[in-house]
Amino acid sequence: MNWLIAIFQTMLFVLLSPLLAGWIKWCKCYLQNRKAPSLLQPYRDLLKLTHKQPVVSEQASWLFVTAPYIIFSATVLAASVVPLIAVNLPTSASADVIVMVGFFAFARFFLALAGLDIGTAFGGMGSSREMTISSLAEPAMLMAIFTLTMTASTTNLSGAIAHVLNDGMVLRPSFVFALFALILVAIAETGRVPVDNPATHLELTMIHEAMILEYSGRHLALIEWASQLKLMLYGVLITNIFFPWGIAEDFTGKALGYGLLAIMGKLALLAVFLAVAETLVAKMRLFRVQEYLSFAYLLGLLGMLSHIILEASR
Amino acid sequence: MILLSAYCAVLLSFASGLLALMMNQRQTLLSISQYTINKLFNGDARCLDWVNKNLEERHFPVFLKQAVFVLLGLSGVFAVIAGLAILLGKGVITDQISLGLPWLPWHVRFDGLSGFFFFIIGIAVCAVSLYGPGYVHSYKENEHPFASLGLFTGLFVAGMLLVLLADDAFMFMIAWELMSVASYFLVAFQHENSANRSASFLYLLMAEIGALAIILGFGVLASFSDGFTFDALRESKLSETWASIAFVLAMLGFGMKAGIVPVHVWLPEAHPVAPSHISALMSGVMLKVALYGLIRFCFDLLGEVHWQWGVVLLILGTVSALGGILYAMMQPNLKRLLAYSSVENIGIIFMVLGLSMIFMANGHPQLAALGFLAALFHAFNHALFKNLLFLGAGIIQHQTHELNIDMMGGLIKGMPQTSKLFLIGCMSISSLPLFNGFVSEWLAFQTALQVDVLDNGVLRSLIPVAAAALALTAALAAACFVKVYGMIFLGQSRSSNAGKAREVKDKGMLAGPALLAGLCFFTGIFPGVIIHLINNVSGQLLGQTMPNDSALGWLWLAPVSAEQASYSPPLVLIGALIAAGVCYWYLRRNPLTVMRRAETWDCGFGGLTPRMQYSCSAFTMPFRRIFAKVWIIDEQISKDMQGAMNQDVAAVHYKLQIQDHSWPRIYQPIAQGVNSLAKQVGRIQTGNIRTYLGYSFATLLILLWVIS
Amino acid sequence: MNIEQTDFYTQAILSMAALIGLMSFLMLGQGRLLRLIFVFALQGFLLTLTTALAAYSLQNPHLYISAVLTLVLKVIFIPWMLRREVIQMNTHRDIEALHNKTLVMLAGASLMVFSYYVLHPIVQTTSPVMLNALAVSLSVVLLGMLLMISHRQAVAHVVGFMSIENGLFFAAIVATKGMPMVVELGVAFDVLVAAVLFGIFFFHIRTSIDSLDVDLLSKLHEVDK
Amino acid sequence: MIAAYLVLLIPFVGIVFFAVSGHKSDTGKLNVRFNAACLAATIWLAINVLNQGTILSSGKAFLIDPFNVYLIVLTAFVGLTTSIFSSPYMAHEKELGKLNDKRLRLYYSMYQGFMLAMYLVLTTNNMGVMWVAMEGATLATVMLVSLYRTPESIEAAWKYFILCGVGIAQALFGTILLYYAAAQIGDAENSLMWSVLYENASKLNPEILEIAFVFMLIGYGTKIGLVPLHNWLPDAHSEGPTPMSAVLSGLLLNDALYAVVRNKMLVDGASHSNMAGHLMMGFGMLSFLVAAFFLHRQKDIKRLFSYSSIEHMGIMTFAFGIGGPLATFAALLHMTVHSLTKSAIFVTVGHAAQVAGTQSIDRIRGLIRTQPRIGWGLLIGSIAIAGFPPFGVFTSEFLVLLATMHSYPWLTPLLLLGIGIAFAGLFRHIQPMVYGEKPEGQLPVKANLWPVIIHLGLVLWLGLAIPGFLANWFSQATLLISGSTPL
Repeated sequence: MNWLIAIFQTMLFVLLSPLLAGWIKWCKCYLQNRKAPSLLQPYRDLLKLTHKQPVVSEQASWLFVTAPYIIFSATVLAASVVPLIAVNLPTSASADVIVMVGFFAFARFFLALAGLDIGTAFGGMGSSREMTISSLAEPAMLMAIFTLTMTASTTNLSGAIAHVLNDGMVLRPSFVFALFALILVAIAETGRVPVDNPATHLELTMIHEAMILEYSGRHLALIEWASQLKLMLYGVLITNIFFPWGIAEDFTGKALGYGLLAIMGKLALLAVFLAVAETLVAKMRLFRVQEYLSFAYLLGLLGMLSHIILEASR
Repeated sequence: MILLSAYCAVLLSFASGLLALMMNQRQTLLSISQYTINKLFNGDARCLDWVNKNLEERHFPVFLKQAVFVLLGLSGVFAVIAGLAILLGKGVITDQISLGLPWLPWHVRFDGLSGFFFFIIGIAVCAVSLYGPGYVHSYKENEHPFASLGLFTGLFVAGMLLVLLADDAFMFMIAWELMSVASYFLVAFQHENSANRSASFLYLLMAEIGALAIILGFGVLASFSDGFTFDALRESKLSETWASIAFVLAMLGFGMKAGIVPVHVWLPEAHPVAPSHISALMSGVMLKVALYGLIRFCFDLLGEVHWQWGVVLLILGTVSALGGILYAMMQPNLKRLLAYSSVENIGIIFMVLGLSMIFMANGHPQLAALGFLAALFHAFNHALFKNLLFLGAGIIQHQTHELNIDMMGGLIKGMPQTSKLFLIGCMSISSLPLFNGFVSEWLAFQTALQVDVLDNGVLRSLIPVAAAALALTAALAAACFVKVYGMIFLGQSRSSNAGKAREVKDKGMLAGPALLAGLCFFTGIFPGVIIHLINNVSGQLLGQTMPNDSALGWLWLAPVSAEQASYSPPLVLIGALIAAGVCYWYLRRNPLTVMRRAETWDCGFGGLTPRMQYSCSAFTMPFRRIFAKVWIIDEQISKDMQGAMNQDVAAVHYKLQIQDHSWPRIYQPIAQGVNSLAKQVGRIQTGNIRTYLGYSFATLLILLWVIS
Repeated sequence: MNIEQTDFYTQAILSMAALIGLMSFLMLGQGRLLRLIFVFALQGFLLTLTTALAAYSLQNPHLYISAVLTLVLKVIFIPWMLRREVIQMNTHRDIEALHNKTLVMLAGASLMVFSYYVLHPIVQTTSPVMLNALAVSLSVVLLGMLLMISHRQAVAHVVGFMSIENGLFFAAIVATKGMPMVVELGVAFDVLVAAVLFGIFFFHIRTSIDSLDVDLLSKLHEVDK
Repeated sequence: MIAAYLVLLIPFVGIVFFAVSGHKSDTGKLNVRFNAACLAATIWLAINVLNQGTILSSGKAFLIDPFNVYLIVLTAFVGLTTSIFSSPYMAHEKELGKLNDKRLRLYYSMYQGFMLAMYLVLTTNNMGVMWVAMEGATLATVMLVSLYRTPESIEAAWKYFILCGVGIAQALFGTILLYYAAAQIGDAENSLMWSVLYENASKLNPEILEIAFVFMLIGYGTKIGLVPLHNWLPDAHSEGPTPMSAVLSGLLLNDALYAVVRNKMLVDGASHSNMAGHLMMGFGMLSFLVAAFFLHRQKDIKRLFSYSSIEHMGIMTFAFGIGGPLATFAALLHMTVHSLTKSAIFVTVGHAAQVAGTQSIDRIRGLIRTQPRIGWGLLIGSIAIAGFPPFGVFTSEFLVLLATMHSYPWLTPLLLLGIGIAFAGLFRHIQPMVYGEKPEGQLPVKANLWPVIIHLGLVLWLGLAIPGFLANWFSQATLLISGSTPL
């Protein structure tokens, strides 16, 4: 039964992620005085892509063709770890937050390799930048997460969220820092403005798009879907860790339903914030990203230190 | 019985070395074997035929090489058997061999720690001996005689195994130096290249200084005890100062061998120039022997550890890990890159060992055992994947005659098997989930996150920072190996050699790496097997095992408790297979959407050439800008001008040289200092006999004055 | 203890010691090779006298043999050989310019004091006469070395070398009433062989550098030029 | 006891025989036979000592105890193997026209003369005779150093002669003082007998003995090659014929050290200030360090190894100076392994110089490719002398380090530094010579490398396990010198 709920939750994650992407796009359009596409537009795009015949470069090897599947399943696995509507699910015991970061690394590894496989300048450029940013983002993210896990004394996400829930409303300075750090990292990792712009194909600024330039058809669909999933994943991570209220603690239908509603509401709100931020902020130069990320790292570190000094001092 | 197989492992490796010496003694071998067959088998015709056939002029070299590697492989098998047996039996076996000093025979002790390293060496040696015959085949006998290669390989392996068996300082040092000297000759094997000569010189010099430091470390212990046996050394009662001096000496000595920054410089010089299977052994296994020495010295002989030592290890480990991977990233030479990456991995191991020490000294033996576990597991993993990568590099070099990453590309098409094996190596070393590298790194993080139990505020804030550095290291490693794999195997070939490269013919050359790759994957999925083995080691050495919470069953890995953290690689694997399987099935069911091949999009400019691809230095350019202070970067761009008024650019030349800071900061001043001191000292010998008489005269007067 | 309280033998020995010491000083300041050799021969002769005196007063017949050996070797053979060499090389008219002659002489004088100072601890176990004799012989040894250091001519080096031997010999006779016979014979044999070898070397050095100036023998060195 | 006389008689006959018969084509082989006979006699002597313990001849003229018996055998052994090497080597030199029959006659005769002097130094019980023999060794070899009659060799020989002569004269003064001290307590006739002196050491006047020791140390120290008295050594080694360098390095230096240690035993018996030990430590350390620096600057291959000899003599002197049982044992072992290794190296060096036609390090290249046996011999010999196990030099250096750590821990950094610098200095020259491509015009020479193989084999054996009887001698000698056995 628990396993079924876990699988159901993962499916839900996968299915809802295009909707979140659509919602963000909708909000942005609204903010920028443009006519917004339908909320379901991302679903349509994905469906369309799966029906198209994929065209693959002559230069491509098996790795290029396999990579989308690997990327997608790694992201799905990461999603299975994160509590969406309920905590204490069995999947979260099979992998903790460090493993989740590992899944992201796995997906990124293959994405970067796929970018290099064709042998174009764009692919290499994208891979190089992606690996640079992610290797700077990873310590910042772990720093933020460690603050959380040390407070909860577990690296199990589900356990950590349950811990925060049980503590009730406690104002922890460390969490404030960690929250901001995680938001900054999430923006960098999911390729949003100001680090990357998912909507542009201007060669000098591309990161994510540069790597997947050669993909088409179902391969592109998988990769797009995976990145939407990743975006949602970070959103859930942020909201559920720092504002876990509403999430189901037992597996009754009612609790689960409330959990779903709560998370949708929280995500919708977060998406609005994201859209506002993306509208207000301009994209940075590539070589200012390290300042941005080291700021995130600094926040994470401050969080950690305030946890050690202010909250758990002996 | 266990000890016998350990001895067998040592003797077989010796025997393989000695057999290699028979390379030029075909006639002798022939007559000996004919004689023995006539005596023992009454001249059995089939035996004779077989011998005659194999010892024929034509077959002999191949036959002998195979025989040598078979012996070496057997030695590896015996080492694995002995190691496993002692680990599962949880015993300690001691023995004495009547060699050595008159009052100090060689003491032998085989316990869990030695057994575990025996196991590591055994696996590596097995893989290498599968790989070896094919690899050495390409050496020309008159320039690179197999006799010396085989002899020193055998001695090298025997030396490493003997280090693990030693139970007194004297035997330990003999075995230790045997290992160093034998590997020195292997580094110098292709001595017509000046790189080999200077690398081997540097290597031997640092090995010598390191060994002296270790001897002095033992000396400190021996000064406070009666004897050089480890039993006696364990009993020595040291003051804290002397214990710390001993620790620093051991740290210096073993750290030099292990390649800790800043005494790592020999490593990136020596490993690339040795034959690849030797680099694999040196990088994969010999560094582990240094680690063994440090563990034996600190945890076993010194007895009580101090948390300050742990901090030293932690800091040095962090610096090495970060430095190693950052330097690795900038190397265009594949084997050099791998060597620097070894520095990184050793750094990680040292970090975790440091954590273990800190926990140990603060009275948390369980967490110490956890750190110890992570360290040993990472050592094991590193032995597997670094071996695999070096063997892969050897295959690449063998097929393309090239080690410069910038000259490769597209090998995935010509060398499908190698590319897959190498990919597994890259994934393991980048610590991606499902592979073994991830498990040890995960354990390392878990250890670091237990910092809350400590009382010391400095440690509590220092350790998480180190953990974040570990995260950075892991991410950089991933970037580095994306570069490696992408530049070598993917894209289009950047040189004609790479374009022409085909898969190796020799099955053994693939079998060796395949064995290692299989083990990487297997231990990534079922880490419990190895953890069980290491638990026995830490049980013996630290008196504490990791409380592997078996409540969740064998599928889970829960180092501290199931509530705190757990990881189940088999379930993850199943999940991944399901997810990938579902979408694969779903997306490919429509026959209309069969993949179509087309030209790569070239932005409409026409004609993509391999030179348009990102190169190695281009890939790492962002890192170079961000971490600019880490290296000494010499970047030169010059333009050839032509045309009227010399205003058109005809060609652009780009030169990039990246150097390690430790050279100009530490080593060059030392070398200059020695030279100039030598020059000053040389001035006393003027050549004039009257001056010399003056010396004697003055000495006499001074001495007479002194004594009266 | 004053000298008037001692017996005649001791008085004689002390006078000899003084004279031998004086000879060493004379050699040290000598720039002309032939005179140097002459003074050396004189020192040898004094040594012979001392030996004979000791042999006579100590009733020790084997010292007579030593005396004869000394006479033959150091008074006749070696000076003759050296003289022949100097004349052959045509250096008997040369005066070696000594740098800081005064300084060398002062150094020689302080060496004498130093010898007394060094050997002073021995005084508890022995008579002052012995001490004096030993001190003189030590200073002869040291002055011989100083002679070699301050002179550049190979001939002067040989003289210095041999005068060191004289000092040793004097110590052996005065302080210990002669070494065992086998040792004395051995030493004499060594001196003889050494003297012959010196002769051979003069020849070789002359053929190789056309001079006997040892400062020219400085090809083998470790200095960056 | 007959064996001891025989040991002295055979080389004496050798001197006369070679001097009278002159050089013939088989003289080299005859020389080998003389030395082989001598070795046989020394082994007989050693067996006697093994059975009876210390032997003192009837007139107390000769004393064979565990301290010198192994040195005697070692001397005979190195003498033999070097003569095996020298036979084809000198023949080759004659072919090159560097030498003629007359000089070879001198060479072979003086070879035996040198051996005689060495045996006499070791066997005699009389400190005076020891001095005579030591001086005799100088006289025997001085003409051999200038055997080639080049200006350099004459210069080297002259320096050797004068410096060692003046030096050894100091030793005679020391001997006289010793005699003087001894004569005050006993009968004059036996006063120079070491065995008598040793028995009565505690009665000797310590002040006189200390002064005497200073003279002895300076005197014999000149022959050991202690810095700053060492200046003759590299010159003599580099300019003489290589077999001579081998025996000088392998034997003469050892025997001079032996003489110093014999005297140190007396001083230690008389005085308790350990002044002798401290002086030896000081000189040893200084020689060791200075020689290590000198190694870096060498351009001549034989000079290189002569500095290495100084360095090792420094270590031994230092170890004897420390004086504990461990250090003494180490020093005794080091004497053995160093002379075996160093003479083996000089054999290969000689051949290497013949292969390249020069002694200049810059022009000796690619030996392994040119003549693998010589190249490997030189390389492995250098590895052994640099103190790498499993060669015996390592064992002794290991023990020295531990003993220093035990007694004078603050000196260990200096030792560490010195060994490191010396190693670098040696190998920066060795590596280019043995490695690399075969240079143009370098041809293999006829060489007998069995001496090298046997020597290095023995050193390897000593590094792995010290045979019982030798260990026993070492322990007894240690007991004799330091007052207790190691552990």
